[in-house]
Amino acid sequence: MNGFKKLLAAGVLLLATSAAALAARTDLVLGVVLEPPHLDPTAGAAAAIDEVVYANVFEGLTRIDETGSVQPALAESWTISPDGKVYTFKLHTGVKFHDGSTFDAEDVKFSLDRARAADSTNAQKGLFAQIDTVEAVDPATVKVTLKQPQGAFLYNMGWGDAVIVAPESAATNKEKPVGTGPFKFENWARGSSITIVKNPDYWGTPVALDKAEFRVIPDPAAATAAVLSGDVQAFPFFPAPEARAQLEADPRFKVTIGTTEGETILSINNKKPPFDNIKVRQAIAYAIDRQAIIDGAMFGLGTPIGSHFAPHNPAYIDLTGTYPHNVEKAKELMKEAGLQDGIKVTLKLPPPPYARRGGEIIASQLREIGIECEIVPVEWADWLQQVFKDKNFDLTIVSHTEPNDIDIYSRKDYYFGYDNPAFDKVIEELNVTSDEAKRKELYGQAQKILADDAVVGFLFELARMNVWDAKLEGLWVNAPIQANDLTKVHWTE
Amino acid sequence: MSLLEIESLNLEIDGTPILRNVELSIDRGEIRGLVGESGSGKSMTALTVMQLLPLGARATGQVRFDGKNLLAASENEMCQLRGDDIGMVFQEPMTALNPVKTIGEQVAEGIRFHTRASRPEAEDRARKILDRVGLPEVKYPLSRYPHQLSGGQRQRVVIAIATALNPRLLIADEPTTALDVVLQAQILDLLRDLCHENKMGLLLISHDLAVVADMTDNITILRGGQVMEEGDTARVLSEQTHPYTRQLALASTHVPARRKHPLVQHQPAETPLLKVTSLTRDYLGQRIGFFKRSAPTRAVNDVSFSLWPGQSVALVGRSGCGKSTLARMILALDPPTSGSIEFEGIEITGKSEAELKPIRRHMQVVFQDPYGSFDPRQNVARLVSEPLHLLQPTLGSKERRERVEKALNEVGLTTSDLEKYPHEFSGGQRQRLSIARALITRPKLIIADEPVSALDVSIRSQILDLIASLNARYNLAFIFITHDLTVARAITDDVFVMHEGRIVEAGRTESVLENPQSKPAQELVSATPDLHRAIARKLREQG
Amino acid sequence: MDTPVAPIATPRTDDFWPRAFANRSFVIGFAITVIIAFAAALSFVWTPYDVTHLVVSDKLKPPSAAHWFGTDHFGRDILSMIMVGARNSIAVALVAIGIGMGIGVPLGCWAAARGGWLDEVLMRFNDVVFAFPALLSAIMITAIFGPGAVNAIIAIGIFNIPVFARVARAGAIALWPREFILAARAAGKGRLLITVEHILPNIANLLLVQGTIQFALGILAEASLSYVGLGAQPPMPSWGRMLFEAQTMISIAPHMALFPGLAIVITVLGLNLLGDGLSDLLDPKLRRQR
Amino acid sequence: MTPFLLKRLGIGIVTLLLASIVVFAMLEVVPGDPARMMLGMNATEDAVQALREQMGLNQPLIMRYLSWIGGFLTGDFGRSYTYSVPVAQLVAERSAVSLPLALISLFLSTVIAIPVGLYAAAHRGKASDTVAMGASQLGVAIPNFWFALLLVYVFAVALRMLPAGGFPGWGAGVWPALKALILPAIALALPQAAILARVTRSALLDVLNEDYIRTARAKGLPRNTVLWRHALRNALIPVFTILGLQFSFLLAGTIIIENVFYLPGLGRLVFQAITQRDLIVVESVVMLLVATVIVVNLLVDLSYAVIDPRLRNA
Repeated sequence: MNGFKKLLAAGVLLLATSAAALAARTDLVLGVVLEPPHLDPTAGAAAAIDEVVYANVFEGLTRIDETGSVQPALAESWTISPDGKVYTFKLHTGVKFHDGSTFDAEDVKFSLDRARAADSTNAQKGLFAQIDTVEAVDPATVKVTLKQPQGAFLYNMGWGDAVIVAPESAATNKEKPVGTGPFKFENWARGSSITIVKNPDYWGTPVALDKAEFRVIPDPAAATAAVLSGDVQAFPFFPAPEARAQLEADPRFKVTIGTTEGETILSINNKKPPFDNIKVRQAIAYAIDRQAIIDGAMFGLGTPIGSHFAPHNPAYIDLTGTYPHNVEKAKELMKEAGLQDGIKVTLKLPPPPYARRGGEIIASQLREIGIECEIVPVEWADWLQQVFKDKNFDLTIVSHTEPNDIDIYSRKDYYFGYDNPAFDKVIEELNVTSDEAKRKELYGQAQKILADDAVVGFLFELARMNVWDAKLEGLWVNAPIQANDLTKVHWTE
Repeated sequence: MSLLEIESLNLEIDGTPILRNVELSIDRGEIRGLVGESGSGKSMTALTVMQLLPLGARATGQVRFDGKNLLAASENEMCQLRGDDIGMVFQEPMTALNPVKTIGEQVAEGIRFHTRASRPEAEDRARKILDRVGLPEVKYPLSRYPHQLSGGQRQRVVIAIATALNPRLLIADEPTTALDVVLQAQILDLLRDLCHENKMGLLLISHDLAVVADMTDNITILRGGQVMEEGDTARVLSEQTHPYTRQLALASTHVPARRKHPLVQHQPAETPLLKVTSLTRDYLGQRIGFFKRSAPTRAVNDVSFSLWPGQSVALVGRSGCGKSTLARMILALDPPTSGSIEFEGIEITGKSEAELKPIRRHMQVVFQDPYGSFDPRQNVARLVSEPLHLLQPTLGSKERRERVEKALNEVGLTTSDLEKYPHEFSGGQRQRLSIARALITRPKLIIADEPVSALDVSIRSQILDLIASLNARYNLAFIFITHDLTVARAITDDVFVMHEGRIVEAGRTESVLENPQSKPAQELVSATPDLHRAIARKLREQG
Repeated sequence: MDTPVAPIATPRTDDFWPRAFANRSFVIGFAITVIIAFAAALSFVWTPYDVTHLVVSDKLKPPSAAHWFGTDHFGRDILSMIMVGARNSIAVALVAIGIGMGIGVPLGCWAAARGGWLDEVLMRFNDVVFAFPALLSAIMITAIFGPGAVNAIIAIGIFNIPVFARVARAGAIALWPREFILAARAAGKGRLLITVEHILPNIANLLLVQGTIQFALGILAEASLSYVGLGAQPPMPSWGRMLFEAQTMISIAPHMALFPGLAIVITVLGLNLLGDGLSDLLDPKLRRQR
Repeated sequence: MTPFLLKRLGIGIVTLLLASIVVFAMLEVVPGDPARMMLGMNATEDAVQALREQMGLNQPLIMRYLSWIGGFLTGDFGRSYTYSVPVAQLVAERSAVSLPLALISLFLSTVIAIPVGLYAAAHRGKASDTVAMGASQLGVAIPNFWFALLLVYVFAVALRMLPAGGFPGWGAGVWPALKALILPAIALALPQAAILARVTRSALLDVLNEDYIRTARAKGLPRNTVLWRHALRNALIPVFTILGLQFSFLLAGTIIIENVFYLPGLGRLVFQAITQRDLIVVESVVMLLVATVIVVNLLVDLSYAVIDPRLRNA
């Protein structure tokens, strides 16, 4: 009897340990669409870099969390001078870089000075433009003095481009990133995958995963296959929305739809006739059927927008009704513009499906009001050169994925060719305003101006479809910033 | 019981009858000739015995070898017989050997298969048989590949393969047709000796009556798949009781009635029709290194001669002696390395095509192969009129047509043939077309490269008649390139014997052929088979 | 003397069609080719639905009486798209063959007629083009000039040039030593005239057979290029791009991948069979074996 | 070395040189600035110029060609613009996928095609020949990417027997790595095998019509012995020629197939590099592929000499 009990106990114990062994799954393969060109977030614009290293390998003074708000990171806390010009950061102590070197205020000074230097190749130099001086007061204190007060400064310091690097390893971060994060870079099989492993010496809360692999799968079909076959256990920003219904029906997977900062627009070259005529732009706005584009190109994923602003932002106002879908009205406007006989234009489309598929639908919609679009697919390199730099285009479709980037419409020489002093004034005012309510109002004004001017065709806010194993938790649903933060990811059971 | 007995053999291929009621028998040690013109079914008879007929063939009747009916034999049984008891030699030595295997392998292979001998044993036997057929190992090791041998040597290898296991029956299908007369004589001698040594039965298939007369004991004459006559060679050929036999024999020895061009002493001041002086042609040597070539081959070496209007000469020699190269140079199709060619006193070497035009109209060509001489896509009207391109001023379409019709009439064809295509004509008719084409510009000289060697004897005699009459009627000069002395004898006044690029002997045709002076000429003459001589010898031997 | 290998040299014969209809490959291949060509021709005047009109609400419908081959992700009728796509495939492949023949055949004939260093130089250029994996270079070409049907034609056409140059040269080289060419030369005809009068008609069969092969390859190449997004651009339907678009939807709308794929397979199969049949019919060497 | 091979070698070198000029010239006219590509939409003109200088893009054309080709010959392929690692390293990493893939599919297609071709030739006109050739006709007509898709959905998605794509790396073990290559190799090999089987069959049939086959049969050798011992070796020349030509198609095929299976091979590298304007990578990889084609064809020529004594040239 006794023996039996013992046996039973042993059995239970065995079950328990094996259950524990199951629960202890600590590896993850995560699909990403784009492979980063290198792994130094301070030396390249590619979102793919941040999607691997942000928060995982590199940390900044602050960080952006899933809700888009600013959280402390390497800076434990900070104080702001009353005039809003001097930020004093108190740093965590005992922090070590992955190569064993110690993190202190000198590293912060080095990183910020490097990023804003004249020969810097930091893609977001604008983030640091207001910094006047950086001073390492003591190893755990940094004082940053701004030229002018800047409402978004703490937010800016949370960007991937503002992460803190060590002088010893800064030059080699592209190939072998060395940061202070909870994961260490392990291996990069170029063209295939990047592997990071748990950093045992991490200063903060240790992560649950021992190993994570970012597998590069650019092809939507391959992505679907990889997820269905279980090769990849998580695919944030899944590139094949057409597979949504199928994946949702499968209990093995959890499908979530999150928001992004990607305003997808039909860019119009405002400088080029006949698009310098607001009537033509309005006609285009009336001709566009946003829902059909969202359904056809994105399989229903995405929120219609009426201006250049993310719907989940508190300052968002719904302007989709400014120019509702109305073909008759559009034709009338074309007639008023003297273009009743129709025009021929080019529509340059970069590679993502939202552009290529959306372009076909828009071309079909514009054809109805006499605008014949010649579709010209272009690679990103061509797009950057022809459209973005040389402004050699009529229409193009692109998603502007930087957060809070309505100010691009005030940039001189930006590729839209939009120039409206009234709008510029609003943005100028925004730049020096830190009062939230006032900011909100200004944002509203800016959105209205853009919508009324029909500067570009505002289509939809890119949605983010995430697919992951139903047993996986802790992944971001939304992407307030380009990142795959794995710090809270763990397997259940 | 005979070694091989064929009785009432009928053969159809895809429903077309090929052989009808063929009867034939061979005893041990007997040499039997199977004679016939092309399409008579000679080769198919041989392939029926070997059971190597093409797909779609159906044979009925009796083919008994050693009492065993081969038509009923299984493929396995046939494999046992082939190469062991029945050997076969084919016509084309250049293609009858596998190019990627050494001659030793190819000879030893059959030996190993049939005797289960070990490789060294088989090679030993192969060595012996190759030695026997005239390829001693010292000069021709077993490791030679076929491409390293000449045509005659290759035919010896084929014979070695066929006779390696001392078969009781050897079938030789036109074994010497592709070889020149000197080689022909050597190969025939070899076959005869092998038969005598081993008491082999030999079925010798040939279109050449003279060869058969010389070689065989008995003869079977085939025509259109049927046996015309059969019997003792000397008797059949001397008595010529069957009309077809007589027709064949007459055609084989036909000499056109023609007026001989008189032997005139020309004055040095007179201009010959064609004058060739010190003509030489080298071919580049093979590349043996990146920058090196082997020494050039001299195809034609310091050749000089003159030709007068109306004269008919033969250029004879063994294959590869340079006679065709010489002809091409005269026709300005190939540039000489040095020397000069004058046509009616005008130098033709180094002239452009435009400058050559007036000369070309007086100098035309007839080729050997009646199949290859015509563009298969052009009809008679177009292809016969092709040289009219040379005439200045160009003729109108009506005149052209008249000229074509006239030329056709001259060669014995009718104007109803104008719209036909070459494949609708027989070999002899095609050679007539070829001559019509050459005649159309009213040339003074025709160069004929083996004009009759691809034709059956009966057609050959007709073409020779035609040439002889043209020669006489238009005072046309002819240069015949041939290895066949009977052709030379029939229609030429003079003969040049070529050997290794040089003219080694020149003179009146009869005197050279009757009484050759140079060694090459003597070899040629003695190797040339002659029907009358062969029959006479046979009769003498039989008493 | 070695007899040179004779290229195809069949006389014109009246019995071509009777023989052709007894040739199984030819009959099937010919029928398929005619049907595809007819569908393409028909699409100019009539298709079941307008392929430029998107009806997003009708998207991804499986095959039905209204849409025999179903609809795609924009609600377009797939049968109509395949018909119009046939036009594109045929046009690209045909023009590419035209480029290949138009440049390759004269080059090959010239090389064969002149021989020597010219032959050597032309053949070396051929080698260079041959050494590039064709699709890779097509990708590079379209990367330079931008994707589109015209550039796809150029890219594919360039790779047809050496093919036809080789075929023409090989055929011509085998013909030049033939006696009827010698006879023409003895008749004072120049290289150009002989090439036009004798060589070209006699290699026409070879070129025809090669043409059908290249046609099939051209259709495959166009499909591959379109598949990687470098072929014909929307709104022009193309079989390869239809497959690319169908790729992600195979599990939800397999008909989208099935029909364009079958269209390619059947067309290429038809052309290959036609080529096989033609080479059987036109090659006297094969006929002799029968 | 025989004159034949010397000549082929010389031709190979000339071809390679011409090809290098073609590749370089072609890529020079590709639009798009690699520097801007690397820095993205919001980079300033200064940063782009700084990078152009760093990358040596501001040097004259001929200098860049010479330094490129010079480096190429000494094994220094330069540094990738996008990855900023030596191209040689990239090529080495990627070759570890592409090379086995090409070899496996070459092997697969050969072991499938030659027996099928032999069998069909030996059974000419019979039902089995018709079936084999019908299947091969179909195989030739199927686009490999479509075939690849069908394979993925059958074996990876429906049956879950094999991975849908991706490559775990040889570090993950030989079997997992091989497993990832099975479907791509089949997708590449089958259409190739179809062509090869047809060529094998028709080459054999051609050879079987030769006089020396009759000679061999007259020796008493059974049909099959003749097929193996006499016909096959002679038929290998056209078969090898096609194998050599196909190698180039195989390489082209890997570009597409590697994209379907997202294998990190040379094909995908070059495809990506073209879209990302990583010119130095494109140039080097294309040259390498061209060189491979030339070397393979040189090997084919060498094999001719082994097979055919007439080309050995005493």
